[in-house]
Amino acid sequence: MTAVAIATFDSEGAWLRARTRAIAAGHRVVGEWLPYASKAIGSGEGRGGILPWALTGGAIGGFGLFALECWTAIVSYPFNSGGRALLSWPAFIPAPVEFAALTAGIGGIVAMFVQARLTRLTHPAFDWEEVAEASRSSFVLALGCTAGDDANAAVALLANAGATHSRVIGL
Amino acid sequence: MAQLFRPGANTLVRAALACVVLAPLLLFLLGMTIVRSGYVTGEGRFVDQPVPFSHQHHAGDVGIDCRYCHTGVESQANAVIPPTHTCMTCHSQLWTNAQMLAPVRESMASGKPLAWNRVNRLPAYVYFDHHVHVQNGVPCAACHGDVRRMPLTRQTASLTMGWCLACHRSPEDRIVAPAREFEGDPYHGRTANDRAFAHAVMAHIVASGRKLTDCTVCHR
Amino acid sequence: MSIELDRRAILRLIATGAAASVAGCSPPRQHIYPAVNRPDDAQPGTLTRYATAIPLAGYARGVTGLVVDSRPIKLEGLAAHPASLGATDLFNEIAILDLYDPQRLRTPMFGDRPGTWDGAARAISSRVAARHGEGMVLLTGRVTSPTLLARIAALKESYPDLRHVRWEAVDDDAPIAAARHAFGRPLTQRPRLADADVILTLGADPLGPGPDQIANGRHWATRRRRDPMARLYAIEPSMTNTGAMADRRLSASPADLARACHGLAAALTGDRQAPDLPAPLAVLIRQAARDLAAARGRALVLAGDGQPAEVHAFVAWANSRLDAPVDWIAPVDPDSTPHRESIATLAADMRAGRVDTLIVIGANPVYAAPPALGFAEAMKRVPLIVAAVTMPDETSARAHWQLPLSHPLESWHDCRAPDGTASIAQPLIRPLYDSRSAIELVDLVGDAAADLDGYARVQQSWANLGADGWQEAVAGAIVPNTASRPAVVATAPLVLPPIDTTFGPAIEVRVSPTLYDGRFSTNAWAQECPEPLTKEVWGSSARMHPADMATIGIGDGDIVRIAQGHGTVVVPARAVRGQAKGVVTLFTGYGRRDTGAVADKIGANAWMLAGGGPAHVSKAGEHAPVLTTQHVFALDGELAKLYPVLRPDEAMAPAKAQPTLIPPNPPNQDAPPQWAMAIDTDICIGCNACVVACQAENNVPVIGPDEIATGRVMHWLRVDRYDVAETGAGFQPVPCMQCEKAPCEPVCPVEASVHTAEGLNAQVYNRCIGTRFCQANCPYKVRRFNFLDYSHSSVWGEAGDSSVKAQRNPEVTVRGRGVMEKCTYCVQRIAAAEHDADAQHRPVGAVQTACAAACPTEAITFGRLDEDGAIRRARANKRHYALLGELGTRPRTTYLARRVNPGNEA
Amino acid sequence: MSGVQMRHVRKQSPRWVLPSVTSLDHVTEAVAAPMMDRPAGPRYWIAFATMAALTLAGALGIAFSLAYGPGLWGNNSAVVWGFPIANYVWWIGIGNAGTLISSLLLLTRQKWRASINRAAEAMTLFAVSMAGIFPILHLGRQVYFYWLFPYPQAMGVWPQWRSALVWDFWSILSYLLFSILFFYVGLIPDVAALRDRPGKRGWRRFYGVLAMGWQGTPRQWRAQRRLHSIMAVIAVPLVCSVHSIVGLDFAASLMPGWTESIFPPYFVVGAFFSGFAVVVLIMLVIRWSMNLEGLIVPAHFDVMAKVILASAIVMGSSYGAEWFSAWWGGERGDIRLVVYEFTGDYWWLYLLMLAMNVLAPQLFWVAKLRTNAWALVGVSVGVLVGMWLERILIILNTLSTGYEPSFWRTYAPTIVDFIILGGTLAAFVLLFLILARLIPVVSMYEVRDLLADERQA
Repeated sequence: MTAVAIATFDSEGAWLRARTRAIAAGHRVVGEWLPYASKAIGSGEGRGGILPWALTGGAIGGFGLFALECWTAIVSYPFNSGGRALLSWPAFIPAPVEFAALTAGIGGIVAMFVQARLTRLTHPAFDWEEVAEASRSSFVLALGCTAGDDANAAVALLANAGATHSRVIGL
Repeated sequence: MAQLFRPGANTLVRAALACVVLAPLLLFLLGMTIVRSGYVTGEGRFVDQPVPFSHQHHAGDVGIDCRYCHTGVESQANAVIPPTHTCMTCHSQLWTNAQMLAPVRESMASGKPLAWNRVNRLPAYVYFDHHVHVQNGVPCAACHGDVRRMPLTRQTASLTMGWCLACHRSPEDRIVAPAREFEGDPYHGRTANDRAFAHAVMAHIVASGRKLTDCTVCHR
Repeated sequence: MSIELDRRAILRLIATGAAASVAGCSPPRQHIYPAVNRPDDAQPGTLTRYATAIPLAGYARGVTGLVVDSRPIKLEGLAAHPASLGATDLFNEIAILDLYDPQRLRTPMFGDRPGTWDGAARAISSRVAARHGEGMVLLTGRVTSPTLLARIAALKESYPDLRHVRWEAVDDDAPIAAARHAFGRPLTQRPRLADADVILTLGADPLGPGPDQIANGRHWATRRRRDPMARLYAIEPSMTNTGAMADRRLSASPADLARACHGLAAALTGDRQAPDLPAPLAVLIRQAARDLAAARGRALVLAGDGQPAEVHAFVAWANSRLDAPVDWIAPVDPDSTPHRESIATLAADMRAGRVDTLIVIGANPVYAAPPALGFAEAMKRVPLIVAAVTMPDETSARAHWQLPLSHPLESWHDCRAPDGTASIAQPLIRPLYDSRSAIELVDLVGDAAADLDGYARVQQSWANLGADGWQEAVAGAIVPNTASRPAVVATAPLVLPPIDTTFGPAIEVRVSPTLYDGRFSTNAWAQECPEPLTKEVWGSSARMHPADMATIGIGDGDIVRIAQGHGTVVVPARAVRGQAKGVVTLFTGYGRRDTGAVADKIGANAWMLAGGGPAHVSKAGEHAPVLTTQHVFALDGELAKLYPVLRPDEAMAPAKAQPTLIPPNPPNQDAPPQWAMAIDTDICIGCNACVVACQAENNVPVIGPDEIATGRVMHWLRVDRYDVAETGAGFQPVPCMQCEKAPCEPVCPVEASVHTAEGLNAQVYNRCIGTRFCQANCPYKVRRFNFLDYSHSSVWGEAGDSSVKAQRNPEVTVRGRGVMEKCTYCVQRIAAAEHDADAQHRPVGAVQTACAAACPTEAITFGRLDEDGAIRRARANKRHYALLGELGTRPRTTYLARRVNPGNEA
Repeated sequence: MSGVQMRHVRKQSPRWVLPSVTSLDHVTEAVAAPMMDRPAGPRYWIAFATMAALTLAGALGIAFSLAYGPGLWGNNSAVVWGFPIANYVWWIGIGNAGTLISSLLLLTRQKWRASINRAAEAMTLFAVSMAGIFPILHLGRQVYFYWLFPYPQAMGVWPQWRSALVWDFWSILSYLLFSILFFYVGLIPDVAALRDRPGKRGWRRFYGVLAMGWQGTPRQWRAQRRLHSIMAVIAVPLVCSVHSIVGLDFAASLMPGWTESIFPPYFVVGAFFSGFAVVVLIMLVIRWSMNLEGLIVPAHFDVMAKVILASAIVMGSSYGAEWFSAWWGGERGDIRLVVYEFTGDYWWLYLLMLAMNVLAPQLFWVAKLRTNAWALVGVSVGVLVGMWLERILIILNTLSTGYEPSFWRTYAPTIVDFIILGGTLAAFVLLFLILARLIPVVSMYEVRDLLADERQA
């Protein structure tokens, strides 16, 4: 790949149109940037779930704390507290429940960081000012091209599809 | 648009995130170690005294019985620091003008008490009773160590609540036969005798319904 | 024996005592000070008990001093002593605080300059030596001390013209006068309450404050416990502790009380015309007369000391007619001149300039003498006044010389109990300050150069005992068979009191149950101890009948001006139950000046109105009610279950088992010893001895009026006062219930409140972080929170409380700020008993809590649930109940219900 | 705000973004510009200064309390709990609403949440922080609060897990941290926008770090959206349980008026109630001060007013249930308590509380009032006062009349009590003022989404 044709669109519709045409014309989409979570990108469930992470986190936190409660109250230093049973399990439930929620959240956010490839403060994409547009208002589409004429064709296609702006970036 | 951050930033921010998780954990562990260290508990601490009294010499070499000076240890809560008078029973004859004993003579003359510095210090809200321990086979050495080998008296136990509890939870292997309570190192070579007495004491404790881990055993 | 220990040592011990433990806070002192030369019986840290005696108004009451490290820290009863019987009252309990009171006079003072004993002695002798003591007067309180009397006699030898005047503000002139009239000689009446099946009190308060309270309480309770149940009638101007416990009670104005006497006389003799009585009074008199007559030989009539001589004379007649269980003994106080007369003559002499030197020992006429005498004015005419006091007071403030008097616990002395039994009192501590005892002082007056040795003086006046006898007498604080023999008396003639019908309210001045005649005003424990019936603290109001208050247009807590003769007081008024219409009642002991931070400027001086004569009560403006620690006394509706009142043979309804999800106790919970307490509300006379005993034993701080005003209290044990029947009242001491299913424990987040294997609801002060959830969830509200740093702040003003710290019990943690505290059945005493038992390999013996030990009537019993004894007997009693038992808390402290035996109307 | 009576909108299919807002970029600018480009005006700084001063006063009140102890407050030996606990319950209640609103509406696909959820979540963070002060402050020995945390002490003792206060400890901790995470996850795309927006480099780097390298690729959007909804699913029960546990502080006791199984749900509704009142106030202020009339429209207030009205009715019926169960249960203690509520020392406060919580919101039956700024302010403030009174009265009524008449005591707060309460109020506003200058108070990307939707429709 020698060049990239990149274009910005001011609406979800225009971007989708261009996308389908480009793919039909055999172009390869090398990058997309959106100003909001369009329904078009689908939920992508199943592909690397976040839920399992959250559940694991929650389980560790919840059961961990409950186990700690039982151990301290029964094994480590048992007390007669108002004649209650040493294993007052109903009273042991609230704290772990709350804590489980927290650890689940933590598990989830870790998963998200991993899957969203975050913590990449520097990234080649940031060299293209179009990408900066995306986070504020525009839909950005980048097509990978092999040769110069190919690139020009791609740019033309994007322009026709209603791009507010499009250009070729040589690599 | 130009990059906002230098390439190093990615690694940096990841390291930072790691710290957010790990730093508190490390601090926590550090704290746990410090509070258990002798620096805080005073375990192994030597304390200067107005008179460099040597338990090694008096109790070890000369072989004076603990109870000769610590008269309360078998009969009451307070083991008792001996009055100056007790020192002078011997030192009115021996070493009558040794420089190091000047404070003792001075105290006897002036009637002003010697100000010994406390070695084994319990918080004021802890009520320790010597005679109930000694009479039930807990040797002096259990808490004070082998003073017969101490030229200067040293705090040998951490004296934390956890340390007290350790023994109160399973006293039996800390209990020795009546005769041996005042030995320097009674735990060395426990006899069947010791175990028998320990067993008897435990039986009594259980029968009495007393729970050695009750708060009121030490706190009021 | 006495404790030979240098004064520095004491102060040093005070210092270490001060350092003694603050929950969870500052580390203890780093130094250990072994004594230089220690007496064998004084092992550091051990608690030793010594018998001694302390006087109240001159009468001895035996006490046992608990001494640690040569510091007395608590006073308990002395079983062998007839005026103690092993118990104490409020005044015995608070005496220990007076010893350490920072307000004490510490050195001789000449004017406002510190002086020396020498100077004082020379000042006196230089005046009187030449003139054989002419114009010299020695003013003391009641003197029963053989030694002191002997020294005064000796003094008279060197100063023939010396006059000794003895005077008590709370006098017994009326009964003595009555006895004179009835039997031709002064005699004192000693009722045997234990033998009385029917008692009628005419304004009398045998169960109330006074030298006899303990003994009376005990004997009355002894009879009360016996079946068939005795009956107590009370006719009185305002409610007293006795009246509260009465089975039938009526409030009556002085006039009505006199009428009652006439009515009773008529009913008993049957041969005279009964005067017209108010209907309820007539009914009560008829019934009382019937019962008294029926119980001849075991029936008793009592008149209050405040009643006129005629009433006492009448009572003497009634008792001899009823063949009542009464002993007449020669007055224990050898001087039988009427108190009022002697103080009046003295004042007159002073005004006439006939007094040249006045020496006052432990008397405070400026405060308590009738205002008509103008004592303070008269003092101005006396060239030399020397006043010896423990605590500076109004009289000493006007004296030229103020001399520090030793506390009874600091000096050798002797005195007689109200029944004549003599006690030799040994000191429990060397004088803390440069003070002298009364005995030494009298010697000093006689000879400035005399070597003062109270010990020798006392010993020589008991020389007849011999060495062993002396040893025994001192060790037991009793001289065997010294009680006065009952006199044989003739039948007393019938005397009827005149019915005084002068218009206007009658003023009743009563002895304060917390401050006595004012001699305990400076005692912070006394000031903070709630008055039994109104629960007033740090002050006292004029008690009035609501109707009377309405007529002058005032409400509860409004200020009134009460003027009578020469005296006027301005106090808040309070409408109280059982107050007679037309009677205004005030308590003595308030309105002090020149005494110190505690007592000054609290309330008004009731002695100003002691003169008698027509009084005038008027509204004086603003609303400033006196503080109380209990605001609701009536138990209406379902609340009545809190204080059940039974008929003589009635039984408590059996409590029905409550369903509970809480599992039964773990097995080790039932292993011995299991501690429990039972409180018999039927014989609790509300004397407050337990409240202060607990305070002294457990280092409970005094918090002062400001804290009380915000609704805070610290007393671990409170005595609830509830209305009973139509006119009576009842008392319910409420310590911690030590619930087996304690609601306070599961709510504590840090296990500061936990249960021990022995059934104690422990409170671990050093673990407590002060969430206060436990008190919020305690149905009995028996937990106390240190909202501020009470144990380190002082109510003694700039005097500070360093000396008070010496009283603290070293076996009990001093709680710091932010910590919850509460009754733990004196766990330190339990621990001591158990440790000794375990060390000596023997079973645990009996343990007494401070409150149980103090109780005069033995209403509070403490013991073990796991063996036969008082506790099991109490729990088997048909009057047994658990407070709020329906909550399923299973309290270890339980109660026996109050009874009333009103009988049926004649 | 422009005209007290907002221009009313057609009932059917309300528009959540006014036509005045045309493009996606417009949304970003409307929210970001006032924050990044425009300097804060004098009005802002005056408000800031006053709040800072009041916060300082509150801090002093707290400092004195720490130095001298709880004795500075009105609490007494019977009413051992007072302002601190009431403030705590009240603040945590307010705090609950934020996350609940945002998560509940997210799950129920309520598009209109877009413009209010950011502020609501921020409110949660700040309110919970304020709430968190009190459980520690109210202790007698604050320095040992950490004993509630199970760490291996040299003393060998652990927390007592049966205590509702320990449950509290865990729920506050979990809830606060969770809310921060939830807030952050929703914030990432917006800080990325600020990073990419022309502005001072320093600030852009600041937002750059917060954005963690967000680009807005479909992959990232999917992850973010998925996590956001998962957290919402967790948040709803979390929020409810948090306030249920606060309710259990009282319900898990045996004092009359506290041992009520109705408490947990009734506390949750109360929380929702007071929370919405605060959201209304905040949205009014933001709308007016940042000229966001285009994004925060009358319809928003209309809906929120309806929610308040509904919860007012639920509150009313809970009070009714309390009285009824007292009468029906026949427990004398409970009956006495209900009588005391109406006739006791605090009767007028109780009536005021009923008026504020139950009657005042009934105004919202009138459609016009639901979008009338003054009506909204009045009722919201009323509800907040009413709910605070409810919290304090729960404590006072029960503790003033326990089982033992001999120990009945009435409670009177001190000046310190009020200073501390006022201090936290000021601190809350102060935090908001700071926030408004730091991060977008309206979720830009969600409004873009919303706008796009509406434009298609």
